[in-house]
Amino acid sequence: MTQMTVNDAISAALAEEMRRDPSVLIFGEGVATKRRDLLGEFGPARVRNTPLAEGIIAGTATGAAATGLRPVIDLLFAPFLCYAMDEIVNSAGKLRYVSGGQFEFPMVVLAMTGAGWGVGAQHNHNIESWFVHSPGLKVVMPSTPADFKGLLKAAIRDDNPVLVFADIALGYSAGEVPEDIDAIPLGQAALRREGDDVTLVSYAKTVGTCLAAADRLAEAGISADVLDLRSLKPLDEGAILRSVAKTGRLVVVHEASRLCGVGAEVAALVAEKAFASLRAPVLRLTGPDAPAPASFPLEQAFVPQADAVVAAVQSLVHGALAA
Amino acid sequence: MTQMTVNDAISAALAEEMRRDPSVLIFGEGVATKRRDLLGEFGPARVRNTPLAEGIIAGTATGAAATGLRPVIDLLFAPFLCYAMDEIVNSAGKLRYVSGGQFEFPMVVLAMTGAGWGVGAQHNHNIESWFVHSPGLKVVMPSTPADFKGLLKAAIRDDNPVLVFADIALGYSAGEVPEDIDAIPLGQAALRREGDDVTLVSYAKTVGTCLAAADRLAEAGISADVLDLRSLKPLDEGAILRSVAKTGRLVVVHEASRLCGVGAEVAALVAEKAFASLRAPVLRLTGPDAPAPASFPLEQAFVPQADAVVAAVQSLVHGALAA
Amino acid sequence: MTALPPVEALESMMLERMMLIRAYEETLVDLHGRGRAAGTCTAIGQEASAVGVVAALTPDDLILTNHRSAGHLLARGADPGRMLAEVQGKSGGYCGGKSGSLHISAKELGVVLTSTIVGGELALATGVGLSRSMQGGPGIVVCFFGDGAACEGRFHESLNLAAVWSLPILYVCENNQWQAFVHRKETMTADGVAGHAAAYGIDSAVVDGNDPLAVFEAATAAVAAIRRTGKPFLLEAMTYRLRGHFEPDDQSYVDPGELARWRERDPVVLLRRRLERDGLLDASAAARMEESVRARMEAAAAFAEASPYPAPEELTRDVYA
Amino acid sequence: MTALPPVEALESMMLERMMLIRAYEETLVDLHGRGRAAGTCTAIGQEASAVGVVAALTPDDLILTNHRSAGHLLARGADPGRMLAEVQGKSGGYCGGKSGSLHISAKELGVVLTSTIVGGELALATGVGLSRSMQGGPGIVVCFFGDGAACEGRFHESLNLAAVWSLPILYVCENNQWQAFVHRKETMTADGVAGHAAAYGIDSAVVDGNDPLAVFEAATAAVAAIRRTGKPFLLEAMTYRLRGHFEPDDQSYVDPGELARWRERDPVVLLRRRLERDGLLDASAAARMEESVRARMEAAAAFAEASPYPAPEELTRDVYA
Ligand SMILES: Cc1ncc(C[n+]2csc(CCOP(=O)(O)OP(=O)(O)O)c2C)c(N)n1
Ligand SMILES: Cc1ncc(C[n+]2csc(CCOP(=O)(O)OP(=O)(O)O)c2C)c(N)n1
Ligand SMILES: [Mg+2]
Ligand SMILES: [Mg+2]
Repeated sequence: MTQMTVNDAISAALAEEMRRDPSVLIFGEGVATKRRDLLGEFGPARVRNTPLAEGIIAGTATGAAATGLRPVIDLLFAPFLCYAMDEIVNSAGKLRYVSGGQFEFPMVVLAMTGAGWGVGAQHNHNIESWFVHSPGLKVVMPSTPADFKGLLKAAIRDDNPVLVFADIALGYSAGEVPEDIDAIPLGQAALRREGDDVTLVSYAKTVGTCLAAADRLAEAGISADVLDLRSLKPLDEGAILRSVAKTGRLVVVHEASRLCGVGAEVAALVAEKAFASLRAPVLRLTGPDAPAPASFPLEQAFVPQADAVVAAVQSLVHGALAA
Repeated sequence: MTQMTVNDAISAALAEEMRRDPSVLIFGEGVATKRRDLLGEFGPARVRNTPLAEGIIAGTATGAAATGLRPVIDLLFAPFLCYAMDEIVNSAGKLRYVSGGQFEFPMVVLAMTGAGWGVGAQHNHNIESWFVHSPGLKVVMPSTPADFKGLLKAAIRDDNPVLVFADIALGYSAGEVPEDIDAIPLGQAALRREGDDVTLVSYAKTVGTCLAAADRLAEAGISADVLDLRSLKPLDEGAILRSVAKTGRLVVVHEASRLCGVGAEVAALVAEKAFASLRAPVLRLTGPDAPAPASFPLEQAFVPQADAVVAAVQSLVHGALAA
Repeated sequence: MTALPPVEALESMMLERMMLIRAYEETLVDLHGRGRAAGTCTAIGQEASAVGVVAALTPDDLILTNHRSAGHLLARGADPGRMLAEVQGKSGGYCGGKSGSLHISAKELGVVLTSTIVGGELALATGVGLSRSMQGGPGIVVCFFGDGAACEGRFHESLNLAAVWSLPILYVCENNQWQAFVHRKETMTADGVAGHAAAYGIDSAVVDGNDPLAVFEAATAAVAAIRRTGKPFLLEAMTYRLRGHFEPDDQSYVDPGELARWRERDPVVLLRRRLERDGLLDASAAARMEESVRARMEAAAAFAEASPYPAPEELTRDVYA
Repeated sequence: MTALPPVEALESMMLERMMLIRAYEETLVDLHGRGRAAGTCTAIGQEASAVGVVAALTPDDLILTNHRSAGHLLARGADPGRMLAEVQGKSGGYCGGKSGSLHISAKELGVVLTSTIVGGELALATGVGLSRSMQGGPGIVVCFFGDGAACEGRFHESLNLAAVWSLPILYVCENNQWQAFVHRKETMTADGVAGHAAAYGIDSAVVDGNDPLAVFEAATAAVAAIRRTGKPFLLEAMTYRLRGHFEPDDQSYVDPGELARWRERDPVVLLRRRLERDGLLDASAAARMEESVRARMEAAAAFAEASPYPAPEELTRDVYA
């Protein structure tokens, strides 16, 4: 075990995969400037700065992926993906199918998002559900350094386009990473804590919120399963359904806005496939239907807090909402 | 009452609103070529062809909306919005909030989508849920000529950016339109048929599918509420909840893919706010998690069919899924 | 014809290819008219630029094309039967019927990653060029696009990256004067797009796109330069779309005078007339050529017609690797 | 100073504005260093281009800016207190604290629709230009952007539309040689972006961006041309970003020789030195100027510090009209 930040885990995964496979390369605005270590080890052909143009960065990755390379691109902040939607959604996501399976698109798109830096709505927008909704893509949004390392490795080895979103607030958070951690298969949720009374489903920074809430709930005699989705597409439906079958109660927590978010998908899944187990309404605690404000106190208020999770669970177990 | 196609209803709404308000103008690739009548009546300053560049079309609309005009833009097919996401999402959707309310964005984005023309996945992709998920935008997707006319009029008068998606298959379908139809407020669902046993929620082309299914269910002694959402954002939560409170059963039907679609939102809403009324699992019948194929039989198979709706409802009422 | 000197042999071959493309697209128009094919874009009148450029390539080279791809595919040797089957959504098509007419790729021919998003191919071309340049080898990348696509910012992003990274890409703008329902005069202040190359340090040339030999020569020179320098090149072929944007189309918005002038310059007619006039092709050989092309098209249509629709399980196959 | 002839009065005024901008950004750096402000972009070294361009405008004109906006705002007369409050996320800021430093708009000053998406302002500018041109009136639109923004396709889409529709837009590229962590040499083959204008039929000029008078004169001529013709113009100001991209930044990736050469050309120092040398500003007047600027900044910082954070209900206010 080593202590490592999320940022270091990402760097380590990149370096290891580039060592392992000479067809892996990385490019983006400032990638070669900021990743000096990779530039030093792998040279300027495989670690490249690009012009400031997300569309062509993503298009170049898509074209390269289909013809023998395994590009990783860093698009910096999630809202900048708005300039690369055609390349990601219409090309990387669809051209395998449209062509009748002639091409594969082994590529990874990295981007940051989430509250924490006060950078406002054009740098902080949790749009992961757009890509979950779109065919042909995979989406990963880990919460721990070990998962960042293992899931990024898997993403690089995957023959499909994978978006890896990094929550800004987690970048400098540290955690244990096994020395020899290998790729963690995409599509497996991690049960972070076990309990019987309620299932808390989350991903990225709000996993920590759920764990904090679970601590406090435990004091009140309520035990919670805390499920970290890690991979949003493929979604580990089995893990969600197993947990709800056990607890009968579900609260989904994420920072992204509520409408048509991942929480909606999880709730709908459970309302269909675990209906008979449900003992209470399914609740979602999410960011509001608003752009992310820059102002620190508002930015914090945007993100669901442990208090609210505790209150929601208590309403389900004891309160007016109990079935 | 007049018989009118959806396409004619759209034209009529545009002409009437342009007559009503000199700040309304329309532009897009081929708009002035294809809308000769508008060009003739309102002249080349208000009816414009543009260069082939969706991003600048949407950006121009956004900038113009914030400074006194009320632009309508035609971006042709929904997947082309991938080139305009920054302008629609990051600018039109967010800059009112980001600026502390300094600007308004009275603009309308038109686009077609859906199965029917065999044009394949880069012309046919139902991405309405992306915009429902994004703050500051409104989304409309009508199913009848009268609604196209009334909702488009309301969209043009609205001081927020409104996306109006037209299902390709409905373009030439005709229906009654009251001569003096005025703007229909955004955010109100229409109950197309009343029943007690199940609620069918849908929008756009699959409303017809639900009505056909309801006919057949009636023969089997099952009566269905068929709710046409019309406006996806704002969503008429009250109408959905009222219906489910009455029927206790919900099936949501749409052509868009399942994951994080509007059906997920409706299901999640009901699983939270109408849980106590629910007598059966909430089902979604949607397009698959795949790009839209061009091949006619596959394209048809992509879209939920009345058979499947009937079977789903029967499984809820009689079958293994009944609670 | 083996006795002919090389250029004439090439010209005959080009004529035959152009006739094949013409016949293919006329077949499509006919199938569409009879309700046997979905709406589709033809490039009637633009055959010379497709044939002239592709004749300058070797099998190592890769091609990216767009919604108006039939000429590029057939010039590269695609089977018209599999193309028609694709347009008709049949399982025997190059993409198993999933593409339909708008985004046909044929990897086996090196026609890769066709996108019907105008500008889409330009964003992918740099990636294909990057693969080519990193993997070594002689192949270059040819990216066909229209004058309309040059209005999309991606055109510029693509040229810029290709210049900065020195990617071996031949950009071929087929300037057919139209961008769907809009004349290029309404969308740009210049007559063409080649004028943008210099600011990127990219060499360019403008050529009569209705003269296949002129196109061939310009493309040959450009390809040689790219192979030598590894740098991109922009070739603009001035041509004209003789039918409407999409079948069915009435062309009511087209200036009849302009259309008539370009009809006079129909590249298939011009080349055939010249070869006959110069005694390089006698009337009976030309007639035989035409007949063989028609026969191929009939066989192609029969193949497509007989090809079954995809099996239902194809609906969700090949979404993921 | 009323006795001075016009140009010198203008130069003194410009010096004062440049000093104010410099002091503002130094205050920001200091606040950030003390944990009192979020990370932010400064434009230290670029004051002359902001001040020179804005001095050429009238109140009817509208300005679009980007993430590096302090110079443009202050040149236009923005209140540094409300700007600091905005950067600190306080309710007294121009956007009530919701923007933070990256997208400050001040409609009352005609600084509209600031986007921190690089290229974003270029796409909005055409719309503002369209309003201006349809509503008549004398106002034009100025769009400030960086050399990096010119790599985004939107730059070209914007120029093209402005040319085709004849929109009254002054495009001002502040070429500060850097695009965040990447030198423009790595992202473009030319030294600047003005070379792109000609292919759109747009007139352009390149000016020493560290000489406020030169910028002012070039901008004045450009604005006059736009008011006369209604057509767009591209002005490129060559300058340099003397600090890192974002606070905190160590500039370890910057070539020290290049940085040193540009430090020699610090526009505030150059102008002050020249005015003093030419006897147009005496040392004590300059010192008074500096002092008054410092005093304004102290008051501004105090205002911002005292401004409350937004009320909790602001979280969901102003999403919709
Ligand atoms: C991004 C995008 N916008 C619009 C369209 C619709 N469309 C298809 S072809 C076409 C015209 C393209 O013009 P050009 O690039 O000159 O190619 P041409 O069709 O003339 O060969 C348009 C507007 C599209 N497919 N993609
Ligand atoms: C679309 C987009 N991509 C990337 C960024 C991150 N970013 C912010 S400023 C900047 C550099 C911009 O360079 P330039 O346009 O030259 O302006 P400058 O910062 O030099 O004034 C980058 C890459 C962004 N804000 N938006
Ligand atoms: Mg064209
Ligand atoms: Mg710069």
